[in-house]
Amino acid sequence: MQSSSAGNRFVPRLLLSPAVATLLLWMLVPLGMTLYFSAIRYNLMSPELTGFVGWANYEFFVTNPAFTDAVLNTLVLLGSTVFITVAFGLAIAMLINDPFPGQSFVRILLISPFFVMPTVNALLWKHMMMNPIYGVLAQVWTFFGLEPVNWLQDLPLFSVILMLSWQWMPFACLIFITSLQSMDREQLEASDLDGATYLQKFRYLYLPHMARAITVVIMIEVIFLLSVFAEIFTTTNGGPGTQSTNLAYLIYNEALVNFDVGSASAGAMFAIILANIVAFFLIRIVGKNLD
Amino acid sequence: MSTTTVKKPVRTGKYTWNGAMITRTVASYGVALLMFFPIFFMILTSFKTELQAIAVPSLWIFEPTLENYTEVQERSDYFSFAWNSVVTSVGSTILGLMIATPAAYSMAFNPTKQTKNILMWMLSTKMMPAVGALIPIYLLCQKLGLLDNVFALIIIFTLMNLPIMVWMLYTNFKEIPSEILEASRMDGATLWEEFRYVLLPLAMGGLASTGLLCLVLSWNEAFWVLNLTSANAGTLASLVASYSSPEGLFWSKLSAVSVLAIAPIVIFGWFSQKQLVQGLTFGAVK
Amino acid sequence: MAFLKLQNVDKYYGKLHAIKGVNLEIENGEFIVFVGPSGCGKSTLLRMIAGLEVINGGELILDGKDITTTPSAQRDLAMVFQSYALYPHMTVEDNMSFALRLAKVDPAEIQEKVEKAAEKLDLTAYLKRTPKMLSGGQRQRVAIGRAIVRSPKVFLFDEPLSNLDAALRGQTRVEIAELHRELGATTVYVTHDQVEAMTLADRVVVLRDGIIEQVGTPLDLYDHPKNRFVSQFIGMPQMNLLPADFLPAVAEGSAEVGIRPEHMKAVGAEGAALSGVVELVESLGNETLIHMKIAGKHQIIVRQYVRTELKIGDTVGVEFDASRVHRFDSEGLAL
Amino acid sequence: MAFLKLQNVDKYYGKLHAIKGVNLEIENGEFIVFVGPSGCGKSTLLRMIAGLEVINGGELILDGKDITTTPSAQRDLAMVFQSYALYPHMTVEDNMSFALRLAKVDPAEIQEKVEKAAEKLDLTAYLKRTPKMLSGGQRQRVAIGRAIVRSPKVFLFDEPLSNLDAALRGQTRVEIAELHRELGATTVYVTHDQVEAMTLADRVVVLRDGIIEQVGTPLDLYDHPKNRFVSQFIGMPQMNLLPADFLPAVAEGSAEVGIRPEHMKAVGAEGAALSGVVELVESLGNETLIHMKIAGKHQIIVRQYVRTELKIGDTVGVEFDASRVHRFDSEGLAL
Amino acid sequence: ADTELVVATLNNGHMIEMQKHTEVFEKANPGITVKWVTLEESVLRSRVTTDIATKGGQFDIMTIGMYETPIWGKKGWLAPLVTSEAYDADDIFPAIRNGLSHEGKMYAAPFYGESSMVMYRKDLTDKAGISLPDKPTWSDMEQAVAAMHSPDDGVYGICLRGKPGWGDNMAFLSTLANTYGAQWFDMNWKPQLDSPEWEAAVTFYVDLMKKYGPPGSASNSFNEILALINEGKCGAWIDATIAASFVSDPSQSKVADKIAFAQAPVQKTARGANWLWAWALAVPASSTKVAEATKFIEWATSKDYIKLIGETNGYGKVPTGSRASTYNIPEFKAAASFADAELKAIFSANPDDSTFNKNPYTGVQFAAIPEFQAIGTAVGQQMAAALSGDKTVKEALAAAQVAADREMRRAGYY
Ligand SMILES: Nc1ncnc2c1ncn2[C@@H]1O[C@H](COP(=O)(O)OP(=O)(O)OP(=O)(O)O)[C@@H](O)[C@H]1O
Ligand SMILES: Nc1ncnc2c1ncn2[C@@H]1O[C@H](COP(=O)(O)OP(=O)(O)OP(=O)(O)O)[C@@H](O)[C@H]1O
Ligand SMILES: [Mg+2]
Ligand SMILES: [Mg+2]
Repeated sequence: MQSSSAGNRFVPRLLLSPAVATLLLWMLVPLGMTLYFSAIRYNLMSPELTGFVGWANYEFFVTNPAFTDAVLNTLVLLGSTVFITVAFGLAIAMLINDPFPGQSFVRILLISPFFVMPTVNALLWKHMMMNPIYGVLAQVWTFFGLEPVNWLQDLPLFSVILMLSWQWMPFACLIFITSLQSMDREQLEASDLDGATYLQKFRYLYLPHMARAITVVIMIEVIFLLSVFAEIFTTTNGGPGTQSTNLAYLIYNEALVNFDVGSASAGAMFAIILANIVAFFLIRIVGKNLD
Repeated sequence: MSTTTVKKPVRTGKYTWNGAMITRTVASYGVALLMFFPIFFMILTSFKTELQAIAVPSLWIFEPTLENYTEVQERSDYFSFAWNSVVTSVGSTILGLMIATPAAYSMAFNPTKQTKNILMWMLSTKMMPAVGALIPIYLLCQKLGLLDNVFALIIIFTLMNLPIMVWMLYTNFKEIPSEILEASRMDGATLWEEFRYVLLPLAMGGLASTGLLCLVLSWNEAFWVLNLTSANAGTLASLVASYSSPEGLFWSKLSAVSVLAIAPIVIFGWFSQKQLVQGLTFGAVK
Repeated sequence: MAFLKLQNVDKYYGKLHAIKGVNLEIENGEFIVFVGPSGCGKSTLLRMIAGLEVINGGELILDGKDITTTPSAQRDLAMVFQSYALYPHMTVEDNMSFALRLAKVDPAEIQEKVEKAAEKLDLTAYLKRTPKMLSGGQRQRVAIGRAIVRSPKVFLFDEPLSNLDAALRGQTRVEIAELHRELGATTVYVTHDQVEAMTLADRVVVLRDGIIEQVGTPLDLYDHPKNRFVSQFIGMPQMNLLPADFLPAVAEGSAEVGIRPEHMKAVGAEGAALSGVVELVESLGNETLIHMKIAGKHQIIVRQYVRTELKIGDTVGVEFDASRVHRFDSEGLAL
Repeated sequence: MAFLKLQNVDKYYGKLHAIKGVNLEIENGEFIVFVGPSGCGKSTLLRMIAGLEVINGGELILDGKDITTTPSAQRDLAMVFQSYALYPHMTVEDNMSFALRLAKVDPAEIQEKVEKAAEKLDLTAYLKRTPKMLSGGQRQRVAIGRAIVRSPKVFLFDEPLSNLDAALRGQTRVEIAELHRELGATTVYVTHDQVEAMTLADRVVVLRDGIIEQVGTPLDLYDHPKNRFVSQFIGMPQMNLLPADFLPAVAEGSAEVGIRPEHMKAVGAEGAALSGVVELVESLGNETLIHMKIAGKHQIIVRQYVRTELKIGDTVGVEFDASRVHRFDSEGLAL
Repeated sequence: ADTELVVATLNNGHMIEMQKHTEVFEKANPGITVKWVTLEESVLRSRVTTDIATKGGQFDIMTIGMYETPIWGKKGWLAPLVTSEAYDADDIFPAIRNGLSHEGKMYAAPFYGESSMVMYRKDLTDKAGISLPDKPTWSDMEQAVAAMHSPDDGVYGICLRGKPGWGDNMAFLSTLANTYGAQWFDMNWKPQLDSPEWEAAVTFYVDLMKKYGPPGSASNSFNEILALINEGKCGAWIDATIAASFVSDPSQSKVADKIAFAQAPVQKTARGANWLWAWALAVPASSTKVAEATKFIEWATSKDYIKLIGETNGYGKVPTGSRASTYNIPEFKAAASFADAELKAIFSANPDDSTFNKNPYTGVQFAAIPEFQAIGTAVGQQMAAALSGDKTVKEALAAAQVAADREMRRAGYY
């Protein structure tokens, strides 16, 4: 039962206000400036050219041939990584849920990638794992008599997804393990008596039980993956072509390669819109699990 | 409050070994080693010479060399970067907890119709790509004289992590029966005393894991660090950047510096994983 | 003058009128028990007294002072919660002394008070433990101890025993009764347990839908329920109710008559005022409950203190003590 | 031959010998209740029957077949758990039909069975709800419904009512009794509630520390406890126990004598066999419990069905029915 | 108090050495301390550009290239470099010095310079019984490459840059296009990427790489290829002359003694066949420590510095390509087998006349206009797509043309 203490709502509001105020500032000030920049001509390399340009920056950003690809890639990246991490995270969490010797050691190994810096993650995979000649993966392929896969060139987006999944699956796993610990033993026993097989238990008991955990994972991953940048920047530079360019990278490209702040700001506005669309659907779909 | 159901004791005896158990154990180790392999390989590489590092097939047995580590230490002052990492991540964690805790308290124990919306709004502020806000923030920092300043990083990290922190704390607080807080009120506790003596100790697990997560995220933050710092405030993320892709062979040196950069937080993460698991329940993920 | 006085007290949850102008006067040292069906507002009323819920109308007067808007911390009341609400991170000792420490009472005095309370509650051996390491009954006693040490003006209890098992509940109930006798403190106690209400209360307050139905001593309510609702609520098994036409001899213009199970007797079927078919016989050792159906649809229970030979399906007669019959009009009011 | 037979059944948890060679024969259609103090092994025994715990020794025979190592799914038993263990995300209907669906029973048949069970349990209106939207009692009934639809050979219940409040508990208890009468299914039921054991059981099994202390009908145990332990365990309030020297007249070589509260009577202090001081009087309406202390240290309770005028502190005499006295030797065995 | 100079620089080997020798400078100039910010190229470029454009003032000395210097000098963002007599600025290669100047004023001093040339495995050509002329044509090149190509032995005929970026694949591709007679812009600043010359050049490049290149070329740039060649996996490589010092260093390279050098291949014209680049040190106009910063730059780009490195690390490791005098040092000549080839390459590059037809821009492998970064990057992406087979050459060039046209139009050139 929740209830307010005697008196008015002043104190709760007061307590809430620092967080709200700072976040509001954090959001509004850059947002305001971004909005402003998006309406003027502003290129760092040519600061002498100024002036209001209306929608020109937006038009320029959207007509960029890479734009559609970037939006699509952003969503594909998001969707696949979330799917992979959740699916494998679930499988692994189920696998190591029951006690066995060295369980906590296994858990330590499993979660380690989560603590690795994204840049290091990207460098590690690019140079030591995915390089088609020296990379460990290439050697494994060769060992099995296969033609080594040319990861970053032939499967750029997938490679990035792989790296991100490697990084985020431990997180998903961690949450799922936690969730599994609270699985009601009596429910499982009841299903034993009801004659459920392992798969049926997974389908009818574990999965619904973990709905909330899955929601949490999806929520957090979406927040981070929507603006993935370091991994792409470090490995594929968005290429080849625009195959692995996402919105964040495209904006980066405008802002820090082309130094076109106006168009980058317009891009940022699109990113915000996209984020809000995703957030809207996310809350629709998974929000009810978050009560 | 429902009655607390008494947990059955878990089976304590030895493991019962049968086919399924063996398969499960072997599979678990297999998956874990696979996941850990890249890190292991990187550590291995950091003890190779540059030429050994690019050998095909990869060398597994070799005479380890420390030259990469000495080179790193010689070339850059690891400890000053590490110190900045510690200061910024710890600083932002503490500051973040200080702001997020009252907010989460207010939302958890005095919910209004807007609470969920505010929460979602907070989370949505995190979805905008940081690059989009770089130039504005850069200009702001410049105007305020906060370029290359650890305080700027602390503030930015704090704001960056605040939504997640509020959310995690909120869900953790919701787990605390409001009766306990009411009891303290009946005992004559002021708001501060209620906070200090009852809520905080009770929420320790949640606070710890929230703090931990925030620490990890801040430690690994690279974008703002690279763009807002130069000579004085750089963290380990910028140290790594100074070793990536120079002209010439650099794999083993990069490995060494990467190992150095992630070691503190990974080891810290290992030690605190229990805490993290306990607190990450996000309002009892159950 | 009354020690604790509720005057026309109102409570709204949004549109829901949870407490509807309640008036109640409680004397100093009295033990008052609130009973009523789930959701009738017992807890709400108690929490309003405690200051945990805002009072939307009316006044609350304690010891001559209007405390309607005083924050709970300053009301000088102590409350024992259903969930105990112990501070899980503090030892028993710290739990009990918390309020005193906040009030900056002299440590020596705190020590003394806690020790005395612990002794009284048989908790001395557990002072250094945290609640996690205690059994349900012990936790319960700590919660009471926490209330006692403060010597508050009024003790408030919200279903304090409902999380204990039957045996422990009986035992703790006796302890509470003793404690109240010893301390003589004014107490308001919420329960939905019959036995607790009957054995602990000086006066019982029966609530329904945010309204007081009847206030009186336990036996008063048992013997003279003001209406059908109270008659059904007090007494276990419930008072048997039959339409007046089954018992024209005693009905006297009522719509329904009520007779408690122990005032009925199963006899031979012939010549009895009522007869029915045995549906279930429950032998509890000391007493036997015979469930039967009258005229195929009215369920009644006869309680007797001797064993019976009756079997399910037997047809039996029922006799009753005419002086113990309750009569209700068509509105349910006792005549 | 017995329907369900436990032969020398053993259970170890690591070093702990939780069930120590239990032998028990249960007839088809019988209602067996396990009682005993907490931790005595009631649940363990039940779970061994259910196949949820490995049996470490002895045999378990159901309907002539050795099922000692059969997996639970194939034992054809149904169990109702203390926590109900309903599947929280399935509707009532889905909960009840889950086992049948897994067994690939024809949907029409499932439909029919579920509807029948729901009707019997008064759940028809709630079939589409999830457990979260039900009250405790309704959930309880769903748990029972889930067991019924499978028409298993044996029903197992582990403290199925302990999460309900008193009134609901009484009501559900009666429902279970009726259900058993209707279905006639063999039932094993664990509880630590006196009343449930007394009213539901055909035979009660009293366990202590993994050993069966006594098996018998409820009244058998009430009237003829085999030892001190059983005498204290059955009956509420407990049987009064006094050292033999207080009552030399009836002691007859025993070490202790026991008399149930209702077999004692409070009388004038003079000339009575025993006398004591009243410590507490509890008036429950139909009965009155007089707590008194004999010789300043032995607590006894007298139960009477008339009101009393006695006050705390009064000195009273106690009379008792000599034919109802239980005698125990120094080992605690009944003489 | 001490004057603190913050130097933003690259993490390349020569700069690391400079960083290691900071103490020498500090000792010689009491009262000045030097702090380093070392970054990889792309990060460095965005950092210094943001800083200088917003007048952030975080750096006193920046490491920039021949692309930025004239542009920034023109905008007045850089302090003109006024050097002392002893510094001997005239010793600097004129082409490089011009590239680092605007309207005659020098804005940055070259730390080291480079051009491009061919490095190839002499042992393999010998084995195949062919020899590569000192100034080969692309046809000669293809022939040699085909002869060396032997993937079963782990040797790929040729390794060339493929990783997108104006400083990565486009640096090489521009030179290739130049000798095929192509150019970035016509005299009206119209991008020329849809010209047949570009198509011919890129088609040749893609075919060559498909036939004789290693897998993963689309993500290879200098470093990746260096690793390949040092492992003996490439027959030939055309890249910066600076690479010569790496591939011929036995501590890094397995094939150090098997490498030979040749001038960058030519086709239709010799103009712009090899590029010209220098990493240079400059002082932002906003710096308050111009005098001290200049002192440092003088030290770091001086003859003495080269001597210092030569004496401490060996003459094989001195920064090259900036001063003519370096190539007169006998120790250097002895230590650097590539010295002659490098010198020749640098001398043959002329940023002001780099294409077959006339063009309006300065730069061999780039056009020194602010818009070029964006264009180069976008085009580079398309070229990578063509290389990876994701697009045909025609499609890629068409897309590149569109991208370039967009930028030029936006910038108001027409
Ligand atoms: N915080 C709240 N917000 C809205 N309605 C509430 C709140 N607390 C209680 N109510 C409603 O007020 C009414 C009285 O609730 P209260 O908890 O006082 O009942 P109760 O008599 O204590 O019941 P129980 O015996 O189940 O504890 C109920 O209808 C309940 O739903
Ligand atoms: N999984 C287990 N591992 C180890 N010991 C156990 C386990 N389950 C039960 N025990 C022990 O076995 C004994 C019997 O336990 P059991 O649960 O059967 O008692 P019970 O009679 O059901 O008690 P309660 O009335 O409290 O439910 C206890 O001492 C208990 O601690
Ligand atoms: Mg209540
Ligand atoms: Mg049990």
